[in-house]
Amino acid sequence: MAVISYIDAVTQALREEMQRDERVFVLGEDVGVRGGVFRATDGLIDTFGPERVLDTPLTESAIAGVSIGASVYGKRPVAEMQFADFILPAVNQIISEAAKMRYRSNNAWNCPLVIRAPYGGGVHGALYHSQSVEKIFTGVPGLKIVMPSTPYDVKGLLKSSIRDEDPVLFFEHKRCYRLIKGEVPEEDYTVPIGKAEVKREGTDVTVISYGLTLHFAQKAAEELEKEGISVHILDLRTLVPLDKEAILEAVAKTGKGLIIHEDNVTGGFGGEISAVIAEEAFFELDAPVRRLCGPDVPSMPYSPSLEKEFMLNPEKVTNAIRDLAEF
Amino acid sequence: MAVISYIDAVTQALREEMQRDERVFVLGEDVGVRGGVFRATDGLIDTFGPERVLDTPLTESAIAGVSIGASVYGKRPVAEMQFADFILPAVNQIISEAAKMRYRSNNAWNCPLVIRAPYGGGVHGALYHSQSVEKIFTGVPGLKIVMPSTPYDVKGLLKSSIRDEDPVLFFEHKRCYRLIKGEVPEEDYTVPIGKAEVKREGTDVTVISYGLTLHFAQKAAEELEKEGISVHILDLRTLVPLDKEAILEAVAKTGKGLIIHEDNVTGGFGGEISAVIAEEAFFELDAPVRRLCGPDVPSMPYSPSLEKEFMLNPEKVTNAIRDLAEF
Amino acid sequence: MGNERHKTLGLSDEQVLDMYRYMLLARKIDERMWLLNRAGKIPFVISCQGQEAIQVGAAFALDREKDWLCPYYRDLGMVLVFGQSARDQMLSAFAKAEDPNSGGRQMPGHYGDRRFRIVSGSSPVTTQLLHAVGVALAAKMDQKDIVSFTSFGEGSSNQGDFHEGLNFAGVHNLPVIFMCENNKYAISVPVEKQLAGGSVAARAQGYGMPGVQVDGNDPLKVFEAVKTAADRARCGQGPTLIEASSYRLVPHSSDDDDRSYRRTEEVEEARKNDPLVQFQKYLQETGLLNKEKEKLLDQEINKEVDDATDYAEQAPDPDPAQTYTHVYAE
Amino acid sequence: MGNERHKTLGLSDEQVLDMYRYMLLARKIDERMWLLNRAGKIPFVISCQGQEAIQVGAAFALDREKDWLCPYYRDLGMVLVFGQSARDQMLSAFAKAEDPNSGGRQMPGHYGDRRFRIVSGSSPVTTQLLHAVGVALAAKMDQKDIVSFTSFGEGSSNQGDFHEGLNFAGVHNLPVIFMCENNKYAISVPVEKQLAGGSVAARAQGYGMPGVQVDGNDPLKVFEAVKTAADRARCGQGPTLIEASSYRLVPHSSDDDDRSYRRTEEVEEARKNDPLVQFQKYLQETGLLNKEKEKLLDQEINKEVDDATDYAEQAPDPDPAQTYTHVYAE
Ligand SMILES: Cc1ncc(C[n+]2csc(CCOP(=O)(O)OP(=O)(O)O)c2C)c(N)n1
Ligand SMILES: Cc1ncc(C[n+]2csc(CCOP(=O)(O)OP(=O)(O)O)c2C)c(N)n1
Ligand SMILES: [Mg+2]
Ligand SMILES: [Mg+2]
Repeated sequence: MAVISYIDAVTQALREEMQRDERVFVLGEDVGVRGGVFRATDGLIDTFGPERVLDTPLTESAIAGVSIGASVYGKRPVAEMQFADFILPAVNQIISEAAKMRYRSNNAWNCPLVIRAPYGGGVHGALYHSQSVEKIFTGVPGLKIVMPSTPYDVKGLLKSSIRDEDPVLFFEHKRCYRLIKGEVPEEDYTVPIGKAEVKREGTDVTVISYGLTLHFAQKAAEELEKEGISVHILDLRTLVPLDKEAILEAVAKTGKGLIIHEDNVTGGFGGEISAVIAEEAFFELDAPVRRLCGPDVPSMPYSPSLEKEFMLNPEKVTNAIRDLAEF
Repeated sequence: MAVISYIDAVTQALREEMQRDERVFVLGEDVGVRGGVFRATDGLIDTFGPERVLDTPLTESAIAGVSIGASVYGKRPVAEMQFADFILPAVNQIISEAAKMRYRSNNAWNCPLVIRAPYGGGVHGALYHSQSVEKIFTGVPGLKIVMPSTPYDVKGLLKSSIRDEDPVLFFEHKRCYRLIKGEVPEEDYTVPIGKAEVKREGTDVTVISYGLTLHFAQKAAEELEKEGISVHILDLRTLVPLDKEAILEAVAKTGKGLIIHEDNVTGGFGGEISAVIAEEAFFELDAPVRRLCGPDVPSMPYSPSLEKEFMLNPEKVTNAIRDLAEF
Repeated sequence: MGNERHKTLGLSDEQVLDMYRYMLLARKIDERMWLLNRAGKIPFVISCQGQEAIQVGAAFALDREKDWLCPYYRDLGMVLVFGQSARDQMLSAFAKAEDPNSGGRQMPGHYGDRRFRIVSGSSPVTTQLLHAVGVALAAKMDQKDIVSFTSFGEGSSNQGDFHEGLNFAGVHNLPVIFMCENNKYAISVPVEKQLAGGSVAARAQGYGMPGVQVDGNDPLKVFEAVKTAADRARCGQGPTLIEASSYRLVPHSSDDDDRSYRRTEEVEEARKNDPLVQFQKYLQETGLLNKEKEKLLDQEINKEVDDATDYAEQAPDPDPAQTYTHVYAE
Repeated sequence: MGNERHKTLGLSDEQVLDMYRYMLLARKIDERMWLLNRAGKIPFVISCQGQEAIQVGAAFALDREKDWLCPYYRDLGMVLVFGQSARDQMLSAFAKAEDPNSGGRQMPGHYGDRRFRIVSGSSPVTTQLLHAVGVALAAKMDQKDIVSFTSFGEGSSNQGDFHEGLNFAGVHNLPVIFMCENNKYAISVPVEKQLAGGSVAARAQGYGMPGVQVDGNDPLKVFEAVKTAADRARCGQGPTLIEASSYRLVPHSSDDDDRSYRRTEEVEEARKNDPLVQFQKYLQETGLLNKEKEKLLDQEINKEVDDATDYAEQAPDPDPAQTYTHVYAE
């Protein structure tokens, strides 16, 4: 198997799906000749032409709304929001329209579309190029929300998302783009939406995470193994629909749960996970479930000293796991 | 003390604050000659004129954005979103701008503004005139979120919100507008933002709620008292900043917590409350914390049979409390 | 009025009579809904009254076999022409399980019907413009000879989505028609407080497309404007913005009381231009309609509305279990 | 070029020399930032290069003691004229605690300075237009003689907030100036793929306000247009939309590589119209500038930029504890 980067997995998935199904097309700001500001759509316009690789005007509500129209017609649009932070002008189209189209039409119409967006910090992106925005959408029934952490999952889940009959928000951690590499099969494969994955078996503490922090947890687990602390790690991969079964099983393994995400703690999706555990695995718990998340401030500042303070890292994660193990 | 309705408390607070402070003005769709589609701004234009009671164009992003501009200048705008559902086109202005103005300017600028919006169902409002939208904002540091359930709190909290130095989202349950009446003092008073209130002392089950469902809980508690079940009720009143202390205290009273809100369960604010309890009051609990919420569907349908199925009511609440009491 | 005006437009006598019939049907369904509402039988009505000429004139100018609609909540006349029945409307008004728009999930006026390529609409205004642009983009990609048509109020034309939609359609030269039904009010806010510059059509220039102003009380003039726009769209000349002027003859909805913001005399004055009355006169003058025929038509439509009402009233409510279905593909 | 062009506009020799000085200062600060970026000392630059005439010309036409700015990320020239220093810019580029815009919280180019009534801006484009409208509304309420000025790119002019902002300002006849700095690209997307109709100024008509097109490479022409607009605003005649044409001489930002979407020859061609070069020529022709003076000015500004850089580089970083402050009033 070839070892490729997280962002190459995006590009490959797009290319292969466009080849497989001519209803698939991509649109967004600078996705054409520029190949995307992160180069996720690099080269697509050469193969598929400007009709299927559309440079749109700088208008996120239109990107979402036009995708909705094209998808009800029967196309399979894959829209790019240049940064997840800039999905906000499109919130009305996504929540009022895409999420409710099937329900409100009693199953007559649906929106098979994907919105991709790079999110997350640690790239000197400051307040508006660093945010995690999943919590704006995780409580909106009708949307699916996918947040992969490895190239394998990126490719397999992006393909599943494009083939899905409902709107999918596909969030890519931009710090992972070139940092994270991994093996990806040559042949066509998919990863099912809605299935978490155990990344590591352990007995002392269960970590539940997704995206960049999942990798911090893996590093921390290696470190802690030397100290004799055994960490069980679950990668959610999909936030909605949530794989509750996998969560409950993972927590039951150790009796201790630590939820980690980069998004700030209050009102973040960690609360939902914690609530599910508290409701359904209460008697399996040997300690209160904990959350390790970004701080409750509006977003990540630009100054390296402040950004570092905001961001999680393997060390902070190691400490939090050790702390819980010692409880 | 006079007994007034929930909506009259809104109108009184607006009128008195406009009288007290000439920087205060209201703006929104149909708030002028029409006095608001619910009549919350009834009569204000006669007293204060069209300069301080602005009928805006049908543009929510502008309503929010213009309020932000006026507030940084030094005014105290109170904007009305005609229905909470229609706040969505303004999400970018609220989250990217109002919430982050103080933080991003290192305290140089701030946005003392209030956005009022009627939310909630049970009024044959169908999908788009029934939603609870608090979860879109509860995870956004920089915003305060107030959701009162009684005329006394409406008036006192709306005054506090208008006098606050930061942006406040003030959500009014539209079913409460004429249904809920209560005593309100003649003289000026405020209710502090960020303080929950014990509405009823009890020993068997603690209910934590806000808005319309708080009243269902009170009804249920009366019912259950006859059965010998004693219910402790906490009205959150403010979701952000959250009165954690009051929550922990209330749960400790009974060892059993039931969180009730009309918004759908997954990703709703109940998850946050549950997580806080699970983290900080784990050893006080005699049973897993439970949530009784709207179902995970995109919104409330129009048909009475479906709306009824979606909505909570005193009976559903009674059953849920009884169930937990018997745990 | 020139006697042969409709013939010049290529419309047969039969067709204009049919147009009138649809306008009358829309009006009568609408009036019945108000009665049902006032009788406490249905919780909500939102009206087409005063805008039937726009809706029917436009729909006749489109191809009912292949064009797409993204209409708004007043477009009763339009969806009838495209194929929905009086019964469909009443099923929706009573929120019954059989309602083809939403199975009783949405308020009346929230059209959507896959049979007739009417894309499901919502309540937040102006979102449908972007859907129509998306449909047009997709049709253009497929090199299909399809026109995508969308309509909205003049208040809604101030929303950001209007701007983004027209600009997108202009840049990509898409086969879409934007029709503003300017009825002078957005609930209580009159056009002067709503719309800087006073003209929606004037905004077209800023998107490099024709902006056409048309008398929305005359279905033939609307037909002509939409036909021209549709022809342009079909031969690759891109989008058109049309503003049809009319007047909302009734309150905004059954929840509104319009006496708080407009004078009765103003409404009475506007009634003189009621598109139904005017078109009736035209048909009388051209000899296509007389008292006798009118009476028959009235009876026929009344019966249709009666039947629809009876049927819908007795139709079953959605099963409460339906609350949970169709969130995702099943 | 008429020798007395600036005098006709009421600008003294001193003032035009001052304008030139600000343009040069902006350019030199900007160039230095690129060097610092390429040397790995600062993570990000976004440039004013090619747009200095617009920014300085506009700022000179405003009242620096009372008018308000809601600028965008390229408006270095403008904020300098309004009072910010080279040191302020470098403190921001190095994200130091003393940065007056944000205490190191925001990227460079995100201006905001209470001392000079420069409202703090963000990254999502076009939001600041509505803030400027709000400032204008407030000023009008207070019957203050204040102009609210906002600027943005031509790509940003397609966002919904542009439409909502201009419409709101038009309806309420507010003292606000909307200045589009059309530099032909929105990152890689050229104006033809971005902007239906091709002209931002043409959109003004749709909001009932003047739309003015002006050569953005000539600070005097920009000055004149903004002065006229400001006079209109001050005497209650309402808003103006101005489109100043220019060209972005450098990549979109330090993260961009513009060779993927435009030819070097195109950029070279545009350099011939570099506003700095042109204005320099004007001042030489009018005898206000000669080699000697230029050299002195160059030296003076270089020193200013050197000092600013040194100061900022050595200034303290924000304390990590600052991460948690100023979320709410304390
Ligand atoms: C985004 C949004 N904001 C507010 C509303 C509430 N609302 C419903 S209709 C309406 C007025 C619409 O006016 P106009 O566009 O002129 O259409 P008309 O009803 O006059 O046909 C308003 C404010 C809404 N539906 N959507
Ligand atoms: C809402 C939003 N979407 C996307 C971006 C990313 N972005 C930053 S600048 C830019 C292009 C802006 O072009 P234009 O308005 O012409 O201004 P210019 O940079 O050319 O001066 C884009 C797409 C953003 N900042 N905000
Ligand atoms: Mg109208
Ligand atoms: Mg540009």
